[in-house]
Amino acid sequence: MTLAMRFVDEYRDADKARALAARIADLCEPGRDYKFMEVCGGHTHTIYKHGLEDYLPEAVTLVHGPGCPVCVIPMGRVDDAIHLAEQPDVIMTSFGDMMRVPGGNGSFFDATARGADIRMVYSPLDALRIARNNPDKRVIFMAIGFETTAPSTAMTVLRAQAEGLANFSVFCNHVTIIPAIKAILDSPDLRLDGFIGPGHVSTVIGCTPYEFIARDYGKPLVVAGFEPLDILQSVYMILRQLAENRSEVENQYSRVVPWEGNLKAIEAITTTMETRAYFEWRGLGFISHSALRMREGYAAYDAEHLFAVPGGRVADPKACQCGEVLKGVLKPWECKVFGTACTPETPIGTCMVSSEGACAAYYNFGRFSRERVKEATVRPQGARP
Amino acid sequence: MTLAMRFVDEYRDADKARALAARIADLCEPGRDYKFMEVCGGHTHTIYKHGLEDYLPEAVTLVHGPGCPVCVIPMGRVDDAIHLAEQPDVIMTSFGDMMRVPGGNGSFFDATARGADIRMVYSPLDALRIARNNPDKRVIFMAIGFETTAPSTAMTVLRAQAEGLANFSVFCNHVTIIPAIKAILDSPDLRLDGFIGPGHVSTVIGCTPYEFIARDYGKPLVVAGFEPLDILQSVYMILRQLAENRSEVENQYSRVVPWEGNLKAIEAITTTMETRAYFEWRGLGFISHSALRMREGYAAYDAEHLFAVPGGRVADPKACQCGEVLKGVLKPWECKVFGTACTPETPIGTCMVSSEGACAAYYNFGRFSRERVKEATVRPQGARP
Amino acid sequence: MCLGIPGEIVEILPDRPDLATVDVSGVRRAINIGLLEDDLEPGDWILIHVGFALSKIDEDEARAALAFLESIGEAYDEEIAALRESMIEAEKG
Amino acid sequence: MCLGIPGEIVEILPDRPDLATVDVSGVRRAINIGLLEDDLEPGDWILIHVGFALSKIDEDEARAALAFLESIGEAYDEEIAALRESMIEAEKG
Amino acid sequence: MTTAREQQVLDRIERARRRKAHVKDEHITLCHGAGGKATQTLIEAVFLDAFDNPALAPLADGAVIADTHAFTTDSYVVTPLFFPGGDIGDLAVNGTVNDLAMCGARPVCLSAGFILEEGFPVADLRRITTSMAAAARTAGVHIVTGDTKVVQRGKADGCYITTTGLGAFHHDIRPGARMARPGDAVIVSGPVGDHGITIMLARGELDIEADTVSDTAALAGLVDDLLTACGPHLHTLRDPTRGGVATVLNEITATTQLAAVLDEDTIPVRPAVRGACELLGIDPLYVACEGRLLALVAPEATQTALSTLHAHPLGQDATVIGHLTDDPPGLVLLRTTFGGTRIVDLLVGDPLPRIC
Amino acid sequence: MTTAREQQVLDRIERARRRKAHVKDEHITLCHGAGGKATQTLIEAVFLDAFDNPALAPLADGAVIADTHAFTTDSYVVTPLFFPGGDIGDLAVNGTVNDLAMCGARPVCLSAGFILEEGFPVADLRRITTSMAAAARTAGVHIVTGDTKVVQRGKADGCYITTTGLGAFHHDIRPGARMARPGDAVIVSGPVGDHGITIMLARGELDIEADTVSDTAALAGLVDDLLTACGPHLHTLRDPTRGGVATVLNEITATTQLAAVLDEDTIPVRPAVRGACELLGIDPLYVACEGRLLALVAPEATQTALSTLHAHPLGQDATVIGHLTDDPPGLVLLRTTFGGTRIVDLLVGDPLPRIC
Ligand code: SF4
Ligand code: SF4
Ligand SMILES: [Mg+2]
Ligand SMILES: [Mg+2]
Ligand SMILES: [Mg+2]
Ligand SMILES: [Mg+2]
Ligand SMILES: [Mg+2]
Ligand SMILES: [Mg+2]
Ligand SMILES: [Mg+2]
Ligand SMILES: [Mg+2]
Ligand SMILES: [Mg+2]
Ligand SMILES: [Mg+2]
Repeated sequence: MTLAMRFVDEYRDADKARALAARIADLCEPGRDYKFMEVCGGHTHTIYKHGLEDYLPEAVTLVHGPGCPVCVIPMGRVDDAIHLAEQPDVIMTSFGDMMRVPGGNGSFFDATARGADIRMVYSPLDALRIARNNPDKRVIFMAIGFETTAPSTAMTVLRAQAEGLANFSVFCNHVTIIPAIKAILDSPDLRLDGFIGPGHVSTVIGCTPYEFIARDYGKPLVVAGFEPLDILQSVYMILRQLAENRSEVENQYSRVVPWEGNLKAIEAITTTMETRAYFEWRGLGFISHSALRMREGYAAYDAEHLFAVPGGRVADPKACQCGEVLKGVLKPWECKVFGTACTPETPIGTCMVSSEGACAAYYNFGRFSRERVKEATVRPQGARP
Repeated sequence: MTLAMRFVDEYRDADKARALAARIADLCEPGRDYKFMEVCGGHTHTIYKHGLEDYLPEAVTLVHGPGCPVCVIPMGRVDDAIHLAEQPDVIMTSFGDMMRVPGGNGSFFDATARGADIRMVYSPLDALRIARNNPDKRVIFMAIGFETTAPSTAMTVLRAQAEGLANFSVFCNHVTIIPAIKAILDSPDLRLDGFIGPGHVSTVIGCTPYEFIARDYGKPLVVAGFEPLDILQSVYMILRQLAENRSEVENQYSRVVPWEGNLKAIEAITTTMETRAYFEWRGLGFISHSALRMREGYAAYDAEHLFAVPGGRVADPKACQCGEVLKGVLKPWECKVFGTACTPETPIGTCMVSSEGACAAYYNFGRFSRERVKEATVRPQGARP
Repeated sequence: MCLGIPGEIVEILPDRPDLATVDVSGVRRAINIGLLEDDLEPGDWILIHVGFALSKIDEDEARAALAFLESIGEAYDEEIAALRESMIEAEKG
Repeated sequence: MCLGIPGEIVEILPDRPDLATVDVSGVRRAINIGLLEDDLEPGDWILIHVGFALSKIDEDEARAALAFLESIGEAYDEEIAALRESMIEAEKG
Repeated sequence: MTTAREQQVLDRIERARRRKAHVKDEHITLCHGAGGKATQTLIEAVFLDAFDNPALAPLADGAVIADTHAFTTDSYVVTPLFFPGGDIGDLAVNGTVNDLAMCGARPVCLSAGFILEEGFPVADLRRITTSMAAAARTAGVHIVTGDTKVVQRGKADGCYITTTGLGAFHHDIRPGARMARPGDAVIVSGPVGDHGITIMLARGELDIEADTVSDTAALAGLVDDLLTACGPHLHTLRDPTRGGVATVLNEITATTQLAAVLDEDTIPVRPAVRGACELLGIDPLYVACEGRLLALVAPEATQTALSTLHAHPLGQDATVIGHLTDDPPGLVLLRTTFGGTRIVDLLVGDPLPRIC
Repeated sequence: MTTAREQQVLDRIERARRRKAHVKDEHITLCHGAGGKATQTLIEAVFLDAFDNPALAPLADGAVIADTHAFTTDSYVVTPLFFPGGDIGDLAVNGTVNDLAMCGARPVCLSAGFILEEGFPVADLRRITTSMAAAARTAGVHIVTGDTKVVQRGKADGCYITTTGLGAFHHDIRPGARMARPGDAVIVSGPVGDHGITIMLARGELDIEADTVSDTAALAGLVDDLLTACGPHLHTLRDPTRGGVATVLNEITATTQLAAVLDEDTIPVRPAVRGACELLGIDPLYVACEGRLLALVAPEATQTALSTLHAHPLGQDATVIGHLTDDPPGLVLLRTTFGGTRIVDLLVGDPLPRIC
């Protein structure tokens, strides 16, 4: 029944994990604490979903970084998207991830409850199909994501252009990872020993853009895959660099990530999009050159050009400490409202919404004392046949 | 609880009915049969609803005329109306009477089931309100009715004009009664002894237009009200004319019908509408000058001008004998499909749809052997407290 | 053809003299009275059809018609009485 | 960030060379392969993200990585064995 | 006046009416939900056909289970949700309590299934559940199980509720259409048509104002009193909801092949309801009640039934409106105030406001 | 690793979680119908609040009436109406039969309330009623009463069905969440998520093809066998419908304040269901089944339960997927295939296809 999924199940093997964990423990210098940031929310999700921390020695702490495209969308952009969705004859399309993200005026789900036509899509190409099938509607695709997702949006716009589809546009919220990492590295209150590099972003941008981290900041970075063994191996590789006093960019995920990235994907992005002067990141504030917008030549597909977008800034709720969590300064449970006022049901910050968000991951998968959980999962005698 | 309704309940008094019935019986010449046509479907409805025939001697037969505005609408016009209702952004409005009338392509109810937006209104002014409240929709009022109803449509159009409402129009199917009566009088297969004249049409046109009937055809006509005593009294008045060898137009309904009619109402009609060269009446075929259409000056409110109306003619089903029924040549039950293939649930002809239709009235109210009904309604001993 | 119902004018709307609130057995609706002469006042009865007043009900005529119907009833009663009398006389005779 | 799933190309659509039918554990979807070099063929594995193939999976690299993980396992086993041996020796000694 | 030829036609019609129901429509129309001929045809041709089983009682108020329990369900889709005299919540409780009562059963428990439209105000839902709870309390029954589904905006009309009731028999009497006998008095417990006219006016589309109020009420107590007072003389109970008194009596005469003869001038109708009916060309006999019952009672118990009803707040205006007789079979007849007679047939669909 | 400060936070969270549910939303959203946290909050804060009574069992499959009968209702609003392996009709019958079975009751009879959208094809209705009849026949139950309402076009999505079931107890055993004991084995009767994934794919919006088939089936026979074989060792039965295995287990642990510990690698998931879940970023533990049950069985009866299940066509793939323990109270824990552990919490709403 549970046939193995290739390139997936091989990397979920508990025996190999135990072996790696032993190596990791060996590599830890006694008395030294290690703090590694997994930049990518996908990694955060994997860590909690598979209970990866059970394999890490006390000395190693994983810090959750800003790499959740949903979590970093500022409330003002959510409000803008809802404003667009509420324009006459508009069908807003979006990934399922966005549906529950709260803006100042509720979430997409609240907007559909108020009457907006917002549809979930699996692919931006599905939004294109909706546009094709609804010629009397204006279909907007709420584009979110890092460099991983931007090429898909770009390809979709190019396809719309090729088809001459006039009722399709993109509300572009694509962000770029390097400026965010740089902002974190420059943040004074942070001490990190290394980075688990984002695997899927790297399929597009490759590994060279991270070199300044190793070179200028002296921090090892290992581009990692998304199965738990991938991450465990990356921790091992970082620790090894530290043990060997190296700081390099290494590629644990070479089965998927070519060192040079995907040139066609980068070309698709640069053809249709250009860097914004600055963009607000939730919790992190404005970061220069950290996001993409449609180029002027593609204004016909740019919802920000076609519609009047209010563009208001909504201050994060006072209680919200998402910024500290996204920078890895605070563990989620250290936020004052974590698990009480801020829960997945009533999220205050976006980190509590996306299943990649550090707070949601921590709340859903790790909310409980690790010791008691470990104790409980030891099988009682006679319970198994 | 059952407080009397003024001008209504006085005319439903059984004691007075018995007295009148005795008079009517007295007036019948032994051995002579009398056939009177109630022109108006409202009278047909009253006759069956109140069981009026129970008061008539065998010698007097009431024949149901063409005065049901719903019954005379040809199938092609129903199809046209549905076609209009199915145009983009159209809200069709109509009296409840029209909802079940079958065209060649089903009824309004079938059209709403297919997705058309058809709304029932009590007054054409309600259609105007719908237009006012839905500025992005095109609201069409399906105007049906004789001269009674035409002034309301006319006044509504004048009001739309005064308000500058650009999204309201009328699909005009108003018909006029005199040409229809004339067609019946000229029909060779018919022998009538007198007419019960349409009371409410006469509030508008007055009594003089009927004078040719008395003068040229030698038939008495009594304009009658709609309560059962009104009709019974009219029968009495006709019989009296016959007994006295008179043929005149008399007004039984003088409490409501002024001899000269309603000049303001006629003015409203003639301002906005003009006579059509001919119009098809269901069962009766084309009758010259028998219907109204919007004048050119009101083309902005004329759905036939604003939309492309197919205007196809749909032949009545072969089995349908509505024409004979409408002319009073056949009693409803004499139609071959009456009560078997043609029932209110599955009407073949329109006479089976409207509760004013002779067939529906006969089917709903009088489908059973009068003798057995009379017998049944005699109260058994002890059944009443 | 053309359902018409008598109703009593309750009020003529001050800002819309073509509209009157009309009462039918406790039920009220704004009825357009633009087709009638403008001598209407509360207490007048009108005939309502599809939201419009088509005529003002003539109470004298109504009274006269009812009087006729009464008279027929009386005539009938008299006849019945006469008939009974004649029968009694016949029995006697 | 960016859910990516490996899938196997089943067919490249003849009329749309930028589309391939891809199988993920018995589930099939048309995936846009326009971002990859056009040397793909059925049997190749790709990484899917939001309906697009982002990279072709390098089976040699995958094998190498697994070999490394195996080797760590073996090394571990050897160590354990060595540990046991040393303990036995210690007991002996 | 009935000629031989006319009689032939009448016979032919009766034969046609007795034929197996057959849905000719390809699509569901609003008529199929109105409780009249179209509904009955749909039920007979589709539901009866598929679900055929001995307990199935599609035209009765509920089914009798193992002679110990009654079981009934109704879905409530009323527009507007809130109206003078009630809301969809108490309607859904009272309606199902009443269907159990009409079987002669005392309600044991209710279930409530909610279908909510995305965007429905939580405050409205709270108002509805509060009034359901109050109605249940009044009727002495608990809502013991439920379900909530949410559908996308535009896939419902705010809130639909389906209540199902389980009742238990506390008397030996099983009132039902089949128990009706010639000579039975037809009693209605109060004025007819209040609910239907209130709803029609509350929609606001007709722009008609009246102080009508829905009669929604739970009749369980009233029925208990009747059962105790009349015993086996109480033959049949029905609540004249969708389709009104006319429809319910037609169902009874169709089942029993008896005739019902009504006296128009005894049928209680409130003046405002009558006024609205005259204005709209609607016959109050077809207008729904939600807190009235029709009782068919043996002649010898008519007085007992009436005085029992009159002693209860919900039956103060109870009246005998007619009686049953054995011929003509299957018909409902009306002796009009005017002194004439006519047939009161099933309507095809809802009574519609008409101009002619 | 759990510092004192962390423990304080955990305690604070647990206190917050135990607070009375409070609906903060002003409007119903789709989340309120998904069976997860939002649904439970709505039920607790609105329905429980209003309908409070001893028999009310909003989170169980049905209510127990007078210790002799079980009573349950569900509304079915599935889109599409027809899907591989079934349609709304057999779903509505099986779902309610299963809820009775989960109470340990044998179905006595069902009611069915239909809400039809104007324009709905009569042929589709016929297809649905035919499959309801077939499902009822298979489950050995009759549909004894029903109701049909028609709403305007655009006020429903073709056809909604509410079924209510009455069941009777034929054993002394009343399985329920409260009977669960530490040490109980958690058994699932077959692969999970087939129905939910089939429906998601059948909507066509995701453009994903797979040979998945809904598992809709009536479990009454299977449960009868289990009751007979295990007797009082059979502690709890639940059908993991809306919200899947994770939701049902969370409901049980919330009620019992026990912990459930699952072994990820023992949870049966068909390859195609798993493939779709990986592609869409959905956890199969939250995906609905419509023909599976979860049984909590005393350790000494685990083998009996398994062999009984394996002997029945609907239980051939039954597996032990975990066990109950008494600490940490109220949680569902998962030992992952990878060898780690995590909490399996309630979702707020439906699992949504995600990209990150
Ligand atoms: S608990 Fe909520 S507010 Fe605090 S950091 Fe996490 S998401 Fe932000
Ligand atoms: S029975 Fe039907 S077809 Fe025949 S005349 Fe009457 S309406 Fe027309
Ligand atoms: Mg009932
Ligand atoms: Mg019922
Ligand atoms: Mg409503
Ligand atoms: Mg009912
Ligand atoms: Mg449920
Ligand atoms: Mg269940
Ligand atoms: Mg249930
Ligand atoms: Mg559907
Ligand atoms: Mg259920
Ligand atoms: Mg019902």
